[in-house]
Amino acid sequence: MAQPSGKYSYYVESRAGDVSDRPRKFLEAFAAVLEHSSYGIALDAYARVGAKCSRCAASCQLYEATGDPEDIPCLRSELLLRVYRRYFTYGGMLRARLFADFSLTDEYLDRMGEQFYRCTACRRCKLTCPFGVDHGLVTHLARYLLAEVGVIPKALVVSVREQLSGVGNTSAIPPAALRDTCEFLQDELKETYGVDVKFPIDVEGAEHVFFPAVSDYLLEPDTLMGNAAVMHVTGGSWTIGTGNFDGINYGLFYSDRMMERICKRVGAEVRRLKGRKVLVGECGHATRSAWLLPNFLGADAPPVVAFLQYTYRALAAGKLPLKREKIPERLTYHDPCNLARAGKITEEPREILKAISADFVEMTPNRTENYCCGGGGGTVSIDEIRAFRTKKMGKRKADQIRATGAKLVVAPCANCKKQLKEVCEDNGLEDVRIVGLHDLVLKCIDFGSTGGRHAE
Amino acid sequence: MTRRLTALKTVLWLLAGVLGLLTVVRFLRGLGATTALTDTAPWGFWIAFDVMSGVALAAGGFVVAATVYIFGRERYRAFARPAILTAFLGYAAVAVGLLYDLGLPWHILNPVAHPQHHSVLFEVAMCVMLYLTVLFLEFSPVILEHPRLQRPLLVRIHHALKKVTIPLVIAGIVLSTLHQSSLGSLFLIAPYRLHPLWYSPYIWVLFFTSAVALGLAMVISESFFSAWLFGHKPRRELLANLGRAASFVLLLYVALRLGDLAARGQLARALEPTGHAALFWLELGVSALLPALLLQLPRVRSASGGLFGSAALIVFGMIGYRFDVCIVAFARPEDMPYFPSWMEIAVSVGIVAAAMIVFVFFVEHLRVYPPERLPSDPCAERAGTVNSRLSTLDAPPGPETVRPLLVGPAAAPRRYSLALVLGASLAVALLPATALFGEQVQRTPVAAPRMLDVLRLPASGRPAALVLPGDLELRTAGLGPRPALLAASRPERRGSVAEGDPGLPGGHTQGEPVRALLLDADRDGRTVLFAHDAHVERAGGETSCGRCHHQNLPFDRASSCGSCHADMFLVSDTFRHQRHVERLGGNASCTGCHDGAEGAKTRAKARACDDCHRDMVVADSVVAPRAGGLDGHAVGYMDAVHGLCVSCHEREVAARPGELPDTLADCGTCHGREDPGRLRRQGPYLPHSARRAQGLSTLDPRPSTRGPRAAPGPYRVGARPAE
Amino acid sequence: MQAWLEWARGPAFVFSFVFLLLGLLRHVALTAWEVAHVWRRAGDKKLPLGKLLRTTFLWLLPLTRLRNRFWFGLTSFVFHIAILVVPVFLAGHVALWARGLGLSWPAVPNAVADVLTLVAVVTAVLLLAQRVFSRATRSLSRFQDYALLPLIAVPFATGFLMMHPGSNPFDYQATFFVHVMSANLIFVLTPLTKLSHMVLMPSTQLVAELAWHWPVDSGSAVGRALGKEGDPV
Amino acid sequence: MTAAKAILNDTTRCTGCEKCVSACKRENGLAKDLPRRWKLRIDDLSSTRFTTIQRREDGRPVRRMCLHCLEPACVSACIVGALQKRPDGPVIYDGDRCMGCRYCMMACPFGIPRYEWEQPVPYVRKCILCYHRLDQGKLPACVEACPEKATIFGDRDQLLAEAERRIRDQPARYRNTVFGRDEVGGTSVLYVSDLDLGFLSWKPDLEAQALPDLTWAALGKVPTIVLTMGGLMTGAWWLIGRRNKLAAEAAAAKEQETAAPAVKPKTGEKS
Repeated sequence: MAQPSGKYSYYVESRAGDVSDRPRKFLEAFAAVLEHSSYGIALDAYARVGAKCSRCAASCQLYEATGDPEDIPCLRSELLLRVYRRYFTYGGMLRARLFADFSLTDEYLDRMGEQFYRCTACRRCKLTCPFGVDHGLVTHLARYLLAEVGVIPKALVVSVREQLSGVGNTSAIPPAALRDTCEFLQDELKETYGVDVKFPIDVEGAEHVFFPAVSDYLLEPDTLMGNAAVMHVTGGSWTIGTGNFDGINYGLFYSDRMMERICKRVGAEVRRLKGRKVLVGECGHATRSAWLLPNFLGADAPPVVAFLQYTYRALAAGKLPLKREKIPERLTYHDPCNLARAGKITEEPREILKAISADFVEMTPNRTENYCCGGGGGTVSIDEIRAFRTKKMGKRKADQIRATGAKLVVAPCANCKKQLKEVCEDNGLEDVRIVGLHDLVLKCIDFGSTGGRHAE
Repeated sequence: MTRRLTALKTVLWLLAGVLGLLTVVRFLRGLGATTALTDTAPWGFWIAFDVMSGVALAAGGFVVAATVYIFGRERYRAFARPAILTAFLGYAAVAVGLLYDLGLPWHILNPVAHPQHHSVLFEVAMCVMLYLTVLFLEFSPVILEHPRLQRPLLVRIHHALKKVTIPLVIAGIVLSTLHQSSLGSLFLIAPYRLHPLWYSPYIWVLFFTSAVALGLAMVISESFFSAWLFGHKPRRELLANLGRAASFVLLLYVALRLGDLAARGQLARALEPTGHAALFWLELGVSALLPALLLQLPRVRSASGGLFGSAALIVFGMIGYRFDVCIVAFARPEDMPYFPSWMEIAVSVGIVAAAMIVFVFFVEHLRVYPPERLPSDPCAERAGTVNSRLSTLDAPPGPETVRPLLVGPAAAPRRYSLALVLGASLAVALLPATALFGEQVQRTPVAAPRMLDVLRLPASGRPAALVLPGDLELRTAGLGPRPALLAASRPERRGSVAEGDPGLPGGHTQGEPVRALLLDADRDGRTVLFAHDAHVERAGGETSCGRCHHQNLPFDRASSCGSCHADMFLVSDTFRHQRHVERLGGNASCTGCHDGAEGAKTRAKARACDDCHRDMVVADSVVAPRAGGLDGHAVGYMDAVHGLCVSCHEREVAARPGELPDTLADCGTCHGREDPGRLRRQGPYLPHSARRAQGLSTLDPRPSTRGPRAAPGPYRVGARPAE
Repeated sequence: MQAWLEWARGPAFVFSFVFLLLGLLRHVALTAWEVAHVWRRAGDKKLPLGKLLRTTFLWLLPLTRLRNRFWFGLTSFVFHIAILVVPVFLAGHVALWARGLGLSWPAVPNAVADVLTLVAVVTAVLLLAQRVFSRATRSLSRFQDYALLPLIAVPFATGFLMMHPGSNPFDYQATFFVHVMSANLIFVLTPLTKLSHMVLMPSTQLVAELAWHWPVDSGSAVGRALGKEGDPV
Repeated sequence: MTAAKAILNDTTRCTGCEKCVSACKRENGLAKDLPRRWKLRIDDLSSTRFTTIQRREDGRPVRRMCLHCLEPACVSACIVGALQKRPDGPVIYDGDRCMGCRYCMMACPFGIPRYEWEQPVPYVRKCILCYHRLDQGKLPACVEACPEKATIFGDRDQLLAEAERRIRDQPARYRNTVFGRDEVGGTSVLYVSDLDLGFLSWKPDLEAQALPDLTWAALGKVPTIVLTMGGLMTGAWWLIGRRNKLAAEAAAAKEQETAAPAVKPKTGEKS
């Protein structure tokens, strides 16, 4: 049963037994995680060499908005590093003996719980840290450990629970409903464009197994139709599995344990369908979780293709017939952190947009240095902190969009779309429309006389 | 328990760090730089401890093996594995220690290639080598038991080894008997050096008997120690039996030792009030008499403290016995005693520490102790289960009681490597200069200069002179203010500035009091007034300070003057630097002979003697300057004169045989055949330590061989053009 | 004083210097060992090595990253140049190296060294000032962040005084002692504090990347260790 | 084989001119003597000085060098045979065999062998009686250099006779003993002197017994010990093992009578 805990700005499910003795449990979890994962190597380096130069402060949109020193990435990371130093290094142990060093208390954990969910783990600060300290990694780890003592925003845990022990996906869509939706979308496409685009379901041996953010089935049918249309015109071999058709992985936001379980379900579904590749829909964190698949499945994990990459390759290979007329409105592109920060997917969407748009403008800064939408790290689904998300975290983003003058913002990420819509609503940008990339691609595809199917 | 083990291992790694650094130094710099060994003490701590005591301390292996395997005392089987492991590591430590002690350790296998079977050492070496192999084979089944080594070939070897256990054990016992006793036989060849209280033709019997007792004592102490370390209960009743056996062996040893003395008629010597007699009784008491009597008492035997204490007495006493034979009672000159350098001790301790690290490693990974004796699995620490680590969190709940944890794969390496680094750093900091920079020629010991008041005489147009009030003017000439040189210090005048002192030279009635440094580096009474300003000026102004003061040369104990004026203290018979300085006008003359106003005034930069002394080597001179003499110094007085006279004598005798007596060129012809002692002009050079020992302390004015200082008179410089 | 100075220049210096070298070597060795260990266990063996190398190299040239906090970055860069050049290339120190190690190399002119020494002291003060007066850094700083800067300035200041004894109001030997001992202290502290970045810097990017490469089943292993295997979500 | 050669030193003739020392240094290419920690006196025997003039209290010079014993303790002690006694007298040294154990230095009753402590790769150094010169038919360098004929070289028998002749001719000038005739089994360097030469060895009044014999008295027992110990141990093992086995069998039989499961004892096998 959900109840507002009052301690945090978000709702937390408190389970009996976890409430007492939290510091001890936290440290136990810390010990276990250090033993069985690889965070130790980074923590050790960070705990040793942090320069405390505050360069990260200048790159953090949260600190820029609030001006509260507590929001400086380095200081936030120090919350966890201090625990690490105190309990897991010889120097810390010695200092604790010699001086009255700090000890881990409930209040301290509460402070961590609040701070680490203010951070969206966008990892923009890593770029400016002279020592390459990955504050996103620290946030990731801290949330993992906090989750082990029960500090998880309810919104996140509910999603995962739905996925792992509920219907099987975060939006609780039963397979039958999925089939219905797909048929509906097929009809829709037929109706609008007059082409017979298939949504192949449970086709064994398809090259790509499709994992979109499952919310797209409910909220973003255009994106899905765009995806299907691209597959249709390029003749791609793909399928949607009824066993698991959800690319969302909220484990990435609070627990490696959950992430592992979800990723293993993805792996199992691909194996069941004898697919060869994981095709991720337009979603940042789903793509990043998929990229992490080898961590959980080992070296024989299926390769991952993001839909943006697929479409771009098709375009570059000339397999994507486009109409002559381009989209006239001024549009801009928002780089989802999870796709762009490491420099992995930045150029592909731009190339596509240039092909279909008449008035494409860049935000500044962009690509790897783009600001986060403000709802990263899963915070977008925590509705009770909407004011914080849109007014503080999203302020910088709203300014950016305003500066471009674009009326159309392309955000190839389910979370970003939701967050950006709210940001625009709350920051007086009601006339700005947030769309997915494939929504636009769909409009521009030239299905032609052959029904669009490319000569094979 | 785990903490105790961790703490111990940390200390052991620290000691291993010390060992590691000393290893580098030992092999880079040699024995002289690292040990206190001398030609009269060629065997020191390493032989006495690492080899003599090490072998004896490892005697537990063969004693227990005999008890269990030969005499069928199954009850003691639990002691067999640790005892054999201890023995194996002990012998390995002996071998490693030997590598440090041997001058040419890479020749350690030469005894196999070039056996010399008349040498006791050869027998010892062969036995130790073979026994090390036997011990390895005896112990290897414990290794081969390991679950990860269950490969077909290894399993077959394991079975084969099990079959030959008894032959191996018997071979081990025979070899041990041989070399344990032969370690004593090593000293049979030195009847004139080993004190009669220790020297005995049957010393090898004594060594063997004591080794058996020591072996038993080692098993007892080792059991108690590992029980303390790994937190299991020692088997006290069995150990008490071993103690009783040790006591009987010890009584036998005492009887043999005293009986031997009596038989050789040396018993009376033990009762004389000499240091050696006292040492003899102390050693015998601690090593044998006292523990033997104690262990005869059931009350002592049944108490852990009593048993362990008695065993410890035996161990320390028997080590003492080996030290006495090898070092203390072994004759060497009284003025050249031997006391080990800290590095020798640290290397030995480090080797023991390394052996203990290996021991703990084996205990943690193999079934050295029967499993039921270990209440908790020591392997758990490395087993990787977090739960076992979390057991350190056994305190009651609450954040204050959360004890620190160390997890992750790097936790142990992190701790022990820090200890290692710390140990190595400490060791290098304690190294003497010789070990760091190599053995160097002893330099003149230096005392710090003293500041005192002198007078600067005003001078118009010519450089000022520094004067000790009341003393003669120290000559200055030519180039600027000069440091003044005193023939002998005048203690009674130091520090007194008397204005208008009538002793002032040159008609001056007063000088400007200034402070100057009085350098008397080796306190031999010949001092230099150091004019600091002059040096600053000549060396290039303020920034030149670094040239002298920034010779912050670690470990430089010699005169800082000497680092530029490198040859100022060199002893030479004919060339009297001092005399030249005096004759040529004090320090002003430096540049007269040495090149350049700046830079070091070394011999390398000096003019050759015959540059001035043109008549020294005339065209037909009979003086034959020795070309490239062995020591490279100036020709000594004796050589010079001998070169003058003797070469001519020899030449003439050869030229006119029969005309002149054959003995014309003999020393006795000139020096007096009947009193050769007359030839001794002067004692040869003695190092300062020896000089001090003979009452010729360098802090006293050196007995002058020069006579009173001559007034500076005109010095005729041969063909040198007049200036 | 003489004896203390001898001690500081002798055993104390040798200890600190060897501790510095071995301590840094230990960091390098441990990092290499840990990297190898993580790499061996990692489920995902793909590393963007080229990109890591490029990032690392770019960060080793701090001038390329002056964008935010320009003055801070510039001061820091100059400070690093000064404190690296002077101790190694000062003529007096070169003489020391030659004496102690038997190795010699060209020295910078004393005038240049003087300037760099002053630059080191001034930039140290500036860095401290920036740290104190900037709100963000002030709230970030720990004790060592404040303490290390003046500590590093001490040997430079005293060294300058020693090079110019005419303008040194203090006792020469006392200055010398402080000079040597403060340097010794820095040497000892280097492997133990954030100064160890001098050897860890090149590995930080690699380490940050590797930390995302966990062993297969690390999550379930954690669950097992914590006894939470069967727990509901 | 050549006859055993020897050196005879007449200390009454020695003037202490040290020509022998410099000749020795030149001949053997020895380095300069430097004051060292391990030298009491700089003119003591050392790795850079094979022979020296030792001066007694009254300044009387006595030449000190390796005595080249007829039955050398160092040769018998050397584990690898790096030290060898040649039939013609010299005790020579082979650095390639030496392993640096320094047992020779412990064994020498005269304290002659010296070590190169200052070297990282040290060897034992001592007088080798210029055997390379002997092979060329030359005199040892020191003998050749002595201007006083205080040290002469020749067949040992002849030198002994010469020594006795000198003592006989000038009884007031010499003590009535030839040092080295019998000491530790005799030496190849002999002395006639008016001084008591006990200071040349570790202890005055050396006995005539050769030192290697002392060792051999114990070393010769090795085979006996091996056989005795081996036999005793095997016998003990067999006897005790058999006794235990019989006892166990008896016990087993007894137990079988009482219908209890028999356990075979395992003696002499490793657990």
